[in-house]
Amino acid sequence: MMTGMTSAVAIHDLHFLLWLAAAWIALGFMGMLRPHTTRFIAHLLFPLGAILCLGVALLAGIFLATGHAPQMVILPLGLPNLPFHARLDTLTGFFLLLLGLAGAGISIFAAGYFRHGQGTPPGLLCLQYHVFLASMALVILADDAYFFMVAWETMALSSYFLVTSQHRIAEIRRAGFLYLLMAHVGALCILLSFGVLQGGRWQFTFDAMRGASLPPFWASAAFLLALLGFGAKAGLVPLHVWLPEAHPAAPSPVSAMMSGLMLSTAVYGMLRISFDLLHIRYWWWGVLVLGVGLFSALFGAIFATVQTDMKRLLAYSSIENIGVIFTGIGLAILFDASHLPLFAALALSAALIHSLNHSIFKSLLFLATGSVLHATNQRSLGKLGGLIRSMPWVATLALVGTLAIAGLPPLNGFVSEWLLLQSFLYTPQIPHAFLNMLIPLGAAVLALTAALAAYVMVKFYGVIFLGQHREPSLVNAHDADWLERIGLAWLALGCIAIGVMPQLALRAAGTVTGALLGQTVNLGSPFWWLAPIAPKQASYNGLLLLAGIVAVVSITFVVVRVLAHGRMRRTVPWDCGYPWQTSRMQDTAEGFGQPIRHIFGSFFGMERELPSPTDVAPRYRIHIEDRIWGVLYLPIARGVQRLADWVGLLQSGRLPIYLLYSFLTLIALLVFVL
Amino acid sequence: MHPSYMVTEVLNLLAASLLLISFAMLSRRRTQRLITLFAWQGLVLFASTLLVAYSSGLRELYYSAALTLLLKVIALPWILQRLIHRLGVQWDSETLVNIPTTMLVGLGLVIFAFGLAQPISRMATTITRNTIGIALAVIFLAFLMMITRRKAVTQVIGFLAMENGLFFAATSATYGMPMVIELGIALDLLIGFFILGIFFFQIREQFDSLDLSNMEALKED
Amino acid sequence: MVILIVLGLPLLGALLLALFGPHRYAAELNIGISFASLIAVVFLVLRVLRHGPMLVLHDQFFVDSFNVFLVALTAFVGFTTALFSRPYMRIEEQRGHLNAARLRLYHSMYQVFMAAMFLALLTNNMGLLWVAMEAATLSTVLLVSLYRTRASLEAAWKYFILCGVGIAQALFGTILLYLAAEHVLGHEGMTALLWTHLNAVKGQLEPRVLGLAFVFLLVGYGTKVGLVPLHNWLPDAHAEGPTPVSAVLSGLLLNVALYAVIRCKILVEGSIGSYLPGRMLMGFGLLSAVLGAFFLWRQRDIKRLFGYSSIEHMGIITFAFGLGGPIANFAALLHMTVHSLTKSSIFFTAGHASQTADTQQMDGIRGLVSISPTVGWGLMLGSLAILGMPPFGVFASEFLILTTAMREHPWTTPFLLIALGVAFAAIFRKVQPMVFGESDAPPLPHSPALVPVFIHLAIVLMLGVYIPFVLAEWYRAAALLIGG
Amino acid sequence: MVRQFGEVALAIAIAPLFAGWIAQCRAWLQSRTAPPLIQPYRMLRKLFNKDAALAIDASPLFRTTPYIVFGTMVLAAAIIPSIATDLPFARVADAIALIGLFATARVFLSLAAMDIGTAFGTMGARRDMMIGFLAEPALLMVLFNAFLLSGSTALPSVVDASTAHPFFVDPSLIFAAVAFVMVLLAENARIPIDNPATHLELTMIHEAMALEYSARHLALVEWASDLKLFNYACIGFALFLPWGIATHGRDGAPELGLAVAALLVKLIVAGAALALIESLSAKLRIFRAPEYLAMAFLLAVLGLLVHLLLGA
Repeated sequence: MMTGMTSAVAIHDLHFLLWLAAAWIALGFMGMLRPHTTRFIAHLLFPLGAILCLGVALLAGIFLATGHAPQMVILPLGLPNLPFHARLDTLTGFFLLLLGLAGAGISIFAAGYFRHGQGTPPGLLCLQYHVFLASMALVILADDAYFFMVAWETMALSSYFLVTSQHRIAEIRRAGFLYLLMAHVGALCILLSFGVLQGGRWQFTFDAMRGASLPPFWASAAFLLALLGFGAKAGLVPLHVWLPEAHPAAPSPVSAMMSGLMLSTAVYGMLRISFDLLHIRYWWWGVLVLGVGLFSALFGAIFATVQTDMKRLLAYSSIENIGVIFTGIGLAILFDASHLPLFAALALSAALIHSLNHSIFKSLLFLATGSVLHATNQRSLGKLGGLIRSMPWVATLALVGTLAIAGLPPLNGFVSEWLLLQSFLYTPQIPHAFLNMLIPLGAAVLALTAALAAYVMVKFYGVIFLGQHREPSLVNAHDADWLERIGLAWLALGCIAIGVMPQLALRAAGTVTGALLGQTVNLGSPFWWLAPIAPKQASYNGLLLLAGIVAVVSITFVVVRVLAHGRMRRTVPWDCGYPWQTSRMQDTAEGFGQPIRHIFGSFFGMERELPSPTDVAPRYRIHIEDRIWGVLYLPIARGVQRLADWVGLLQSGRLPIYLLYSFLTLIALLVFVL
Repeated sequence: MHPSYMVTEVLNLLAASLLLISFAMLSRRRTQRLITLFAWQGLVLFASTLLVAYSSGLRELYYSAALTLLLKVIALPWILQRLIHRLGVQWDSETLVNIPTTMLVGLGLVIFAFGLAQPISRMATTITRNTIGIALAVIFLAFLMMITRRKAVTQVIGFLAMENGLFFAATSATYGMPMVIELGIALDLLIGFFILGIFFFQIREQFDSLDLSNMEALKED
Repeated sequence: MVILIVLGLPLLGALLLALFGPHRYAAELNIGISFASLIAVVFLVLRVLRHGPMLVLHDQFFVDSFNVFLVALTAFVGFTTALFSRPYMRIEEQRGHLNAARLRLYHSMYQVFMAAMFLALLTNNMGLLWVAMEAATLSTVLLVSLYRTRASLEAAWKYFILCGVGIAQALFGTILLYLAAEHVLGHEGMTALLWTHLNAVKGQLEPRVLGLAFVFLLVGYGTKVGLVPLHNWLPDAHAEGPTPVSAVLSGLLLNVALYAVIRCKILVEGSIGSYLPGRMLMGFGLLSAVLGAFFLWRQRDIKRLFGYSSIEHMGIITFAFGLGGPIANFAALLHMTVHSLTKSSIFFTAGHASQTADTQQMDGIRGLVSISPTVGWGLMLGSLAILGMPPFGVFASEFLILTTAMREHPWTTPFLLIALGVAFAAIFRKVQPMVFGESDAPPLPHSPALVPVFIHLAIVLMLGVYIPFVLAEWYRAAALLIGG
Repeated sequence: MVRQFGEVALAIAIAPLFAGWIAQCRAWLQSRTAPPLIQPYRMLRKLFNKDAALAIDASPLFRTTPYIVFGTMVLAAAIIPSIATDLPFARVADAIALIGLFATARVFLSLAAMDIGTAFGTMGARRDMMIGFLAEPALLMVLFNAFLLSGSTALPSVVDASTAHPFFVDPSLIFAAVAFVMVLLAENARIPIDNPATHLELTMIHEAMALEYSARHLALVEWASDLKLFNYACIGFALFLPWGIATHGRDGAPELGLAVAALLVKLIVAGAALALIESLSAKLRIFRAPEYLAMAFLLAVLGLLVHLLLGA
């Protein structure tokens, strides 16, 4: 009876979710009805889209909270022998929740943002935007390879058009090209991975793949192909090169969606294949993913510190966070392969919660940069500064995101990193002589990354919002409008909520780990406490921590006011008594990155131009570039070029030669059949 | 049966001469000569077809023989003559890649062709079983000729020679294709030839020469 | 009867157009005739739907699940191309690239070509098939050389010689086939070349001979399919002919040539009962796909670019047929359909694009969306579709082909991967700057007829997410017929 | 609860004293006349009475930061089991979360330092952040070590575990302890990384950040840094010298008294030791800091490996 109820409800969940996705697409086409009337689109369609996001989040949340029994639907679409299958299980639910929560904020913000539409007409933008949303939802809901691939590539395509919405700028076109190329090659890898997974039984539904048990070689092949494909989408080093180009190029809400949501669909795909579709996991997969993840994390963090464009900085920080997530996945695979399900569940929960967090705070920060961009038309950190005074709303809300992404308690970023470090603590129990000594160092790398992230964020926030205006024009920068504020506030609220009530996120993740690994961590007993293994081992309580800080701070304030006084006068800054304070004397973005360049110099391909002491007009220029280009991509490009030149020789333009070709072909074939 | 034996002998003789003519064409430099040789080839083809028709008593084959006579012995050579006079290229000769090697290659091709023809002639019921190999050889040699030529006209002659080989194969190996097909083929051939004729003039007015070495602009540079 | 109408209409049209060629409404007449034959074909298809496959006129003509949809496709693309060519040729005439006489030649030859296509598809007689292919060659040669420029003449000449020689090989192959056939079917009448009869007795045909025959047929018709290394005529012909001709070359002629090859494959494979023909097709297909992709990399001329892309796709289709089996064949048939639709629509947009910029050099074409958005988006979407981007139908077939290859011959997948990847990079890096960015070119004198483009793309899009039952059934039946 | 508040009060009270004691020892070692022990208190009182001078365009962030920093430090003091392990608040954050808490304080202070937009403020901020991200891995390795010994990162459990069998010293702990001391020096702006007494512009780190603060704000910042030092010391005690801390169950009034006494003794010894180290070593150039902290990290890892080899 009860189960019947829940399953019935859940079936409706899935139907509703599909309808919501369809509704998004419908909204998009409504945008095409009046493609140039901004108010109609901005004040009607986008808010509606946001409401749909909330609906998705709500349904997913209900599903996770109540019935966990997976539900399936077969759509009347697709190939004749392979109709579209859709499925709603806990993994799906979790990522839909993520999609809905972050998407709502972004859509509301976008409603405020796209009013100033340039480049692509807003109607078209609206279409692409909502198709993008819908395709992401469908990627997560898809339950057969074909449907998945269609949704996956539609996602890439729509986002590509969004990225190039300002196609008159050459760099943006270049970025878009690189992005779509990488996306397509990655997609082909995923396709081949599915081709392996169906194990020669010509069944492309995920159910059939779950059933198939592949020989080790093919299982590994499938896994590696999937890692390539999803890694390219997620931006794992060395497949990351498109990311810092494409994310900044897009309009800010789109950057937010790409960084916050699209990357997590890659995480979803990785989890789906490696934990659900593959029947077995080998320990070296875990080591591989772990290594790649850690390297990406460190790489992203280090490169983020030296960026001078605020959106590029955030893009590199996305690489870092993705690295952290994949580190968690790697650990989970490793633990699972060495039959330590509890710790696997811990690591997996960490990865899941971190992707949830990342989707929230990264969207928040990208949106904030969007507001800054509108207010100032500046993306370069060297021309910003002191905006906390002219745009207090954005500054305050961005501060929350900054602290969260810097992994500071009591906000959400800290929770996932804490969980991940906790799971690292148990690596010595892995029964491999070298691994259990090497992997703890991974924890150190992770800590280094986290601290670097804090460094990056201090730079980000400090250079944009604090200090003096670096340009006189910044004085009349206006604050974000109310729609944008709502979006930002929603996401900031998310950061705080997950930070102080992490056990809720842990419960959501628990349903996933329960389904994938048959094991959940200790979901908070006592309820308000986060004690994944046991309270005795390690515990954390964000709520009490926040309460404590607030209490102590307010008490201190009161005491100070009572015992001492609140007298205060405004003066010029002291700064060791230097008389002339100009805004150019404060640290620039380059300057702030200088210690990192000094310490990790070997990472960068650096060219700089230092003023000599005798320069009358000294100027300092530095150009940082990614070594991977030179090492990996340029050789490939050159190779293709050379091959193309050789092939070109075939078309020599001389008829006798052509005749010779066909003659030789004829002879060769005749010999062949003889 | 004696007469059929006779016929076979004669037919083989004709086939051999066909092959000989092909070799001759391979080595000729002058367009003029080539046309004459082509006409001879047509004549031999006519003769053989007639012979096969006689021996097999199929009416269709008489038609196709007539067709051959009209088309390959009279019409085409004549038109070609007119053309090269009009174009004024009858005397121009071309430098081939040295003839001995071409000949050797041709020889190899002939052997190869015979080898290929073995299974076919083993199953062929007609009295003209062995000739298919020769037909194949003629085709190969014509192909080789086209490859070695640098002039539009000569290339076309090579093309026509190839058609001859095909015709010979059709008649000798299979007592000819069904009539409709034969007509269709002949028609295509004629039309195609006219088109080529038009092309010669257009090419010459565009490139003021029929030398193929001018027509190497379209390529991957 | 319907079949005769289908075959007769275009010939009649050719005659009419040849007579009243320079008439003002020649283009409209052309459209009308194409439309009429489309209607006729629709009736034909309806009959097949009602009564199933049919053999008529002493079995000389037949319609089965394999050629029915190709006929429909041919009629449809022929009609849309006629629609497109009206404004296009008008503009060409205004620009002085053509005069009235040439236009007459163009229109009548267009109809001749259509007739040849229909004949090649509908005939049951391998000999007539050959005749039709030759006729198609001749008519297209005239069409390619329409502009009478040096380049177009050179292209036409190469096309003529290469395909002529090729088709000669095919004839020899046909003769061998006949030889083997009459051995079994006897010589009386013309049954010995009827495909259905051959197919019935293919088990008894002498394998060695059929093996040889297949080689000649493959080289012959393969030349027209544009398989590397027999492809050299294709890019020149596509680039130098008028755009509608490029469209029908890529959209129809290649398909029909491949159709001929496959008909032969069915017989031969049935006779020698080995995978030899399949292996040959796979080899050619793979070679064409990979080399075609690399050819794409260095193109400057837009129509040449997409010509090479046709080579690549024909390679993929041939490879799929080579793989054999119901699914690969299904995929190949689907790919034939979507490729001809997409490619022709691309040529439509490319033609107008080069007219707007007044050059075929891609460096000269810029910012199409800012001049005429429809052309720009048409080109962009078309290219993305041809590059196998979902939800367009090309992806559906590539999905099936890749996964089948993964199962049957895993070693081939890296090559396919390289081919697709390189092709994507090569085409897209050229298309993007043409479509996006700024431009200061003036708009076209005649409003381009882009309805066809979007109809084609809409169909391709539909085939990506939903294949109508009837079509699926045809594909299935044809796939079984092809077997392998 | 009482125990909790008692401990916090004690920490707040004697943190400046500890700082003062170290200063005094240093003075003796450098044979200067030492300031009186209560000097820090005097300074705090004076600062609290002064009028705050605030830069013109200082944002609210700048003004709230001192309170937040002070608050986090007090909270940390409440969490660290300095005299007793059975504290209601101690479970709120384990050692890793403590590092996070310190990081929060650091980030806020750096942001505040950048708020005014002076040359020295930003310089100090970035240097402090640099020290921070170099120190954290080492510190984490130390905690990892402790975790391997006690199977927990919650300090109370660590203490309980290690006091269960008295006077037991794992060889790995020696490495860990050295590493910890090095980190402590770096984190609390002591020589050889920073000099708490300097105002020589180009060498200062912590002072540079506090440069724009005055009066009560400055007082809070200073007091917070004293608390930080005290907290680190207490973490050190909890990890390496847990003896005397009133453990779970055995924490009546006498044990607590004993614990306080033990704490004081430890502080005195530790202060003297720190002073000694500081006086013996010279201040490093800022870009030698990475090498120094890398050394600390190395030692911590060595401890880990030693444990994995010899231990469990």
